[in-house]
Order: sequence, then C-alpha cells, then structure tokens
Amino acid sequence: MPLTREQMARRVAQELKDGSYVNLGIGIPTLVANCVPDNMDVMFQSENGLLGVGPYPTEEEVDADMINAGKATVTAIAGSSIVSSADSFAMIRGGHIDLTVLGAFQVDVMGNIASYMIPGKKVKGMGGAMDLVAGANNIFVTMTHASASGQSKLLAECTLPLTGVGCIKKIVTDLAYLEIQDKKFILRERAADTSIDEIIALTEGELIVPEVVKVMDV
Amino acid sequence: MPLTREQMARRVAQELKDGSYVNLGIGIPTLVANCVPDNMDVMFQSENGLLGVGPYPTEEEVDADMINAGKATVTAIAGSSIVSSADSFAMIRGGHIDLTVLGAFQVDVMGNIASYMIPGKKVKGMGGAMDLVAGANNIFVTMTHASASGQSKLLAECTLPLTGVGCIKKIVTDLAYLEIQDKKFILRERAADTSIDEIIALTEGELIVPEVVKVMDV
Amino acid sequence: MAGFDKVVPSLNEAMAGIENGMTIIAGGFGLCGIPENLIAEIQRVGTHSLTVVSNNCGVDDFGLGLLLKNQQIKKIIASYVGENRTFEQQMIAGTIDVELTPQGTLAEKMRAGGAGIPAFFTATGYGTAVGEGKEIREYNGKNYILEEAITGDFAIVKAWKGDRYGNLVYRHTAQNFNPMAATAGRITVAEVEEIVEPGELDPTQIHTPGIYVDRLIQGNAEKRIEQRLTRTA
Amino acid sequence: MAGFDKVVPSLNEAMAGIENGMTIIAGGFGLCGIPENLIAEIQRVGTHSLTVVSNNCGVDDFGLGLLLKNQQIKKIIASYVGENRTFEQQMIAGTIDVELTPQGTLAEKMRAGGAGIPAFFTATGYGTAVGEGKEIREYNGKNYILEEAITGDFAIVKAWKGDRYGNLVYRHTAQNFNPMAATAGRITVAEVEEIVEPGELDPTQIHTPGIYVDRLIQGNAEKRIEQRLTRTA
Repeated sequence: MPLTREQMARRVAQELKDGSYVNLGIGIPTLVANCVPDNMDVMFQSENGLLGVGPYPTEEEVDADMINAGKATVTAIAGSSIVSSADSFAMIRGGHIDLTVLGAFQVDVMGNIASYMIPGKKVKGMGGAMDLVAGANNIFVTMTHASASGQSKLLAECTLPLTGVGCIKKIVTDLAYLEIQDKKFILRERAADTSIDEIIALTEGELIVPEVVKVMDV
Repeated sequence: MPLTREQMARRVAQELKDGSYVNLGIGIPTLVANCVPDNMDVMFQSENGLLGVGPYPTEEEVDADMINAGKATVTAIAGSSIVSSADSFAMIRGGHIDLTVLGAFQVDVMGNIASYMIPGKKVKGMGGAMDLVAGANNIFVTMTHASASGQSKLLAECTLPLTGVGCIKKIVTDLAYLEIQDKKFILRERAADTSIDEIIALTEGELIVPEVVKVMDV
Repeated sequence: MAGFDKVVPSLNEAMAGIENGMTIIAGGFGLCGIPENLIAEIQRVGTHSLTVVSNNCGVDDFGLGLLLKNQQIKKIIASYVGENRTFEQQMIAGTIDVELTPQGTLAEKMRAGGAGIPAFFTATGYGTAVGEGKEIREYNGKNYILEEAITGDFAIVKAWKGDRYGNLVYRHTAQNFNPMAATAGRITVAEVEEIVEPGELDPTQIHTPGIYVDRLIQGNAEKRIEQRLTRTA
Repeated sequence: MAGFDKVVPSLNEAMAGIENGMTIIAGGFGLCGIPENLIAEIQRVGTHSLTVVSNNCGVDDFGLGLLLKNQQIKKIIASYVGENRTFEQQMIAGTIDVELTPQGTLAEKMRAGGAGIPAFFTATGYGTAVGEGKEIREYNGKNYILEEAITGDFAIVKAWKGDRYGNLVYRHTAQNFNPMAATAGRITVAEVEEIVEPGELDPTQIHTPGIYVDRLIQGNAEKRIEQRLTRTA
C-alpha cells in the first residue's frame, strides 16, 4: 500500500537533526513541520523572509503582514527573525540552510530535478525553488513515485524544464526511499506492503536493488 | 595670498544644494560641514555607516560606539540612519551620494586622482576613497595647489599610485578653482591677491586661462 | 528642514513623471506589502507599455493584477505568476512578455542595481532555461552563471512607518522585496501607513534610509489576505 | 530548546578549533565594534600564520594590533592600516603580507562570501593597482573589475545584545563590518555585551539572524576610543 502524505512527511522527518534550520516547500514538505520529534528543536525558514515559522494563527492572531512563502497567514516563534528577500535568499544561496524539502514533477539519475513548469499546460514560475536547489547541501525531494496514469517520475532523463542540475541525492516517494549515486537510483527502503517488483516497474531510470532493502518505518 | 583651509571649505560649500547628501573626506573636506548656508539643509554621510552626521559630542555625550569614518567621536542628527558597511557603500557605489569632497596628493588633466599612498614613504591604505571616486557623480577635490617645496599637484599625469581614473572634474586649491575638460585644467576662479602667472607657474598640466577669471568670493 | 521633506500631498504628485514604456520596480510578495495605492494610481493614470519588475503580479482584481487587466503591462519580470487567470490568458494570447526569474536572483538583481554592481555570479539557474545564453564560470568546482542588475525608472514600495526624511520601517513579513526595490529606482516612491517626525525612528532600526526615497505618501491600505489559514486556539 | 542555544561558557570554548594558518574574518571599524575578548583569546592561544580579514588592524596595543605585535599574522586583507607603528615595521621588514582592498569592496566581498556569490563586478579600483590582473568589463559605458568573494574559517564579531539563539543587534556605528563578517565564517563566534532570552529582540529589528552564529559569549568590553573629539555644550 502506498504511503500517505503524512507517512512520507514522517519519513523525511526522521532525517531532521536537533538545532537544524530547514526550508519546507509547498505541499507534502509542509507536513514535515508537524512531525518534528519531541526531543528535538528545528527551526523552519520561509523564503519570503521569516526564520522561525510558527503554527497557523488563531482567528484573533491573523495578520495580513505575517505570511509564509505559500502566501498563507502564519505566526512566528519566539526567537525568530524577519529579513528582506535578498537577505533571506542570502541564507539559502550561501548554503546556511541545513535541510531543504521540495516537491517535484520529475527527478532523474543525474540528480536533475524538474518542478516548476509543464510547457503548454502550467506556467506558475519557479519562485524560490531554483535558489533552494542551487544553494542547499542537503535536499530531500518528496513526490509520488508515478503519476496518476502510472508514468514514472524517476527517470533516466527529465523531460520537463529543469529547476536544477545534479543537485538531488535523496528522494522519498509514496513507495520508497531512494538515493542517487553514480547516475543510478539506489533503493534503500520500501513502503510496507509494496513489492520490489512494483517499484522496479514504476522506476524508469536505472535502479539498483541492494540485497537488503528494509521496510520503511513510518 | 593663498586661501586658508576655511576659505577653501567655504568655496566648496558654495556648491552645496538644499536637500543633498554629501560625503566629506578627512582634512579640509571635513571643514565644509561648518559652512552650510543657514537657508539650506544638507545631510552628511560617514562611510562607516552613519547617514546624518551631527556635531562632535559634548563630554557627556561621548560614546565609543558612535564614531565617524575618521574614527573620531561624533553625534547623529534627528532623522539619521545607521547601517552596515556594505549598506553604507551601497549608497556610495550605487551613486546615491550627491556630492563627495576629497583631499588628494595629485590630480591630472585626465581627471585621475592619487590620494592614498606615497611608495616608500607612506602606506595607510585607500579606506573608502576608491569607492567614493568610483561611485560619485559629483566630486570636488580640495588640496593645496603645490607641495611645501613648490612642486605642482596639478599634473599632466599623476606619478603616485592612482585612487581612481577619469573621475575628477572640479578642484579647489588654495590658489584657484579649476575644472577639468578635454584633458586640460581650466582656470575658473583665482584667490584674491593671487596672480594668474603664479597659478600658471604652479600648474604642471596644461592650463587654459579664459579671458575672464573671476576672483573667488570666500 | 524643507530640504529633506519627502512628503507629497497627493497620489497624483507621488507618481508624477510616469510615462508609457517605463520600467517600474514594485515591492511586495503576493499581496503582502504591496504599494496598493500607488498601483491603483498607475491604473487611474492609464500609463501603458510598462515593464513591471515584481516577485508576483497580484491577483485578478487586486494589486498589479489591476494593471494586467487594464492591459497596461507589456513585460513582466517575476519569479511566480501563478493564481492569476488574466495573466494566463494574456500569456497564451501572446500580448504579454514574461521573463521568469528565480526569486533569490530577482532580489539580488534589485539589490545589485541599487548598489552599483552591474553583474554577479550565482549558482541559481545554472543548467536550466534561466541560464541559457548566460556566461558560465566555475568557482571551486561548482558552476555559476552571470546575472545582470536591474534598475527602474520608478520604484514603488510600501512601508509601515516612514519619517518625513523618507526613512522607512517595514512591518513583519511585509518587508520582503521592498528594501531592495527602494534602492533600484531612479525615482522611488514610498507609500506608508503612518508618517512620523524625523527622530521618532531609531536610527539603527531603519530598514530603508531616506536617501533612497524621493517621495513619501500616507495611504490607507486594504491589505487583502491571499490565503487565510488558521488554527483553533 | 537546547538545539539552538549558542551560548558557550568560556573564551576557550568560543575559539575552540582555531589552528595555525587559518583565515579569520573580524568585524569592527578602527577600534569601534571589535570583538576585543575574542581577539585577546587568539593572542592567548598563540595561533600563528593567520590570514586576517578586517577593515583595520587595531592600534599598537589594542585590538588586532595585539596579534601583529605577537607576530601571529602572516597576511592582512584590509582597507586602512594607518596609525599602527608595529604594522609599518613588519611591512618594511617584509614579515607580513598586505592586500590593500577598498573599504566598500571589502564589505561587499564578505557579504558575497556569505551569500553564495563567488564574484561580482564593481567600478571601484578600475585603473588602479587594485584592478591589476583582474578582469575588466564595460557596462553602459563604464568600466568595472571582477572581484571575488571572501570566506573564512572563523568569523569573529562583536554585538550589543544577542539572544541565546544567536540573533544579534548592534549598537550605533559599532555595526559597521560585523553583519557581513558574521555571514562569511565557517564558524562564526559572537561576543556580546548582554545575552537576552529568545523573544526579547523584535524579529524585524535583528541585524544578524542566529542562523549565522555558531557560538555566543558574553564579554566585558573596554571599548577604547581612538579619537576623542568633543565640543563645548
């Protein structure tokens, strides 16, 4: 059975480290904020300038001047800082963010990622995604393993316009956790009740299946 | 009779415009701050980050954390702003300062200026001078017309290491006010009781003497 | 001190000098911290063939979306233009030119424009459509592309408080692109919620020094919220 | 939240890991806003062959001048080194290497180092000794030179208040180079006059966000004045 969005977020959250600064993209990545272990402190950055994102506001706290990068109302934790967009991206582009979690349309064995545009269909713009993938040292991509129609999103070569090249090394899908090494996907973990054959069938790029592939604990 | 340092400062001050932002170098330029006409508001910038320099402090006001670019204690006016060195030089390098007044060792007919180093004798460093001459649109150089030993400082070509190239157009010396045009000095005004012959004798670079050279009113 | 009093009495005077074909740099992120009244004034004046530099382009009926609807914009330089139907239609119809620019690169281009830096290298966009045709250089084994600065004929920004000398302070995340935009306009106009006297703002806490601001106007802001998400207390 | 508590109990721990030959970026302008105690600790430890990046190099018996006197510095990158006799002597003796860098370029190099910009064009220094051997490019009829970013093994800065998470606020003109220096160190150590709790500093008024600060220590500062000029009231 494929993982739920919450389970995918929980798998990513297992990589969180105490005292780390993390940027979460829109969608599944956002859910990671709810999965921080109790014994751990993690600070979330929103690239519109807020370091130390808090929970959504109560009705009384709602403030049009306090939003996150998804343009949604938000709060700030005690000890947060708010800076300009240039200063916020200086954190990102200067490599100061410890972990970045992003959604994607496609990832390929070269570590390329496509996430901002489907020509002829959808043009929203890259927002901060190109900066995030170029500036981060540690990136997790979360996405479904295949499209609704069964097309693999783990490719030999991305077909959509790229967001970044050679920058992705770790992917959490609804079926598996994979790493990219030497132009191959390496299957590290599989979702419970998901067969390795199913994962092979839905992975277009070259896939290495080690002798031991543990079941994801989420 | 050559102008006093105060008179030179007063001549420069005649060029001040109401509502302008001005950077004053160390030495004679500093004196310009005392010569602002009463009907005029001018804001002085100190490149260590203070926009809106006030007078020196009283004994009670002295604060080690409030200094100017000459490292001297200073105060700030109401309506001042204090920024980082990068932001301060963004004002300078971005061309936002309306007038810069600088001292110099030498200026030549190409508009080159030498002001930061006498090889073998004096190495203090350029501080912010190279940024100021490269970023300003309107620069006044103030210096004595010749050295104590009678050597001209207005040259065909600077012999000392340059602070900037092709950036100087206006010079106030103790003998004259000159402009630089088409690789020539043009004598615009002379100090009272200073003969044109004396100025010619002390100007090494090509000097144009227009038919009318008015006497400086300082 | 009349010399540094940047306050103008009307929106008309605030945007005086705007002409067809000009480049306008606007602060704001989504609908947060946008100069609502200055944008509305551009709509009222009807200046057209504008190049607009802004992270987003408003929504259908608010912010820069008003200028889109009114067909006043010829070209947009932005990082994200989603959630705007008018925009999508104009793009499909080919009546608008779009230069998609990564958000961090856009912010840095504005800063560079204000700071006298004509170009800088950045890793962002290397190997993507954004990097096409741009110079590539390797530093410490990583590839970077050369990006050029942006400056505008006008910059329009929105601040919380501004003193008469043009010193500005932004509120919460409404800061975003405003400080950089303010530095990059030949003429910079600031719309503020409150005008205070010089000396009321702490000098070390000013986000935008008055040297960057040419005109200042007080305006009532609607401050529309794009995505209202709440929790139960 | 132990995870973000940057406070260390001793100067020894604050500078732990410093090694001979490292590059140290220091905030401060003249003697204003310098990390006095961290510099004194480097003197105490005796690390040598250091490359120091700082606008000035202290005076004979204070600030970075202490490290000069102690012959711990191999190379200095600075804009102004006047008013220091020890320094002059070492330069004449050829025991120290000096890279004179324009003040604005130096500040921008540090900022670039922290912001992931490996190089940028600037007009400053074109046609001078500073521009020698550097790439020249013309933009809009003006010549610019290509300058590269600076990063350091350590950055040492001095702030007024700092909260436990490392968020810093500087006092008056003691801000100067400190914010850029703080971004450019692999390990950044901040010396503050007062440690406060997270939440005490207004988020929009923080000069250096805690993400840049690895270690924080409270230190009593002598704050020596280099040029005491006063007026009679």
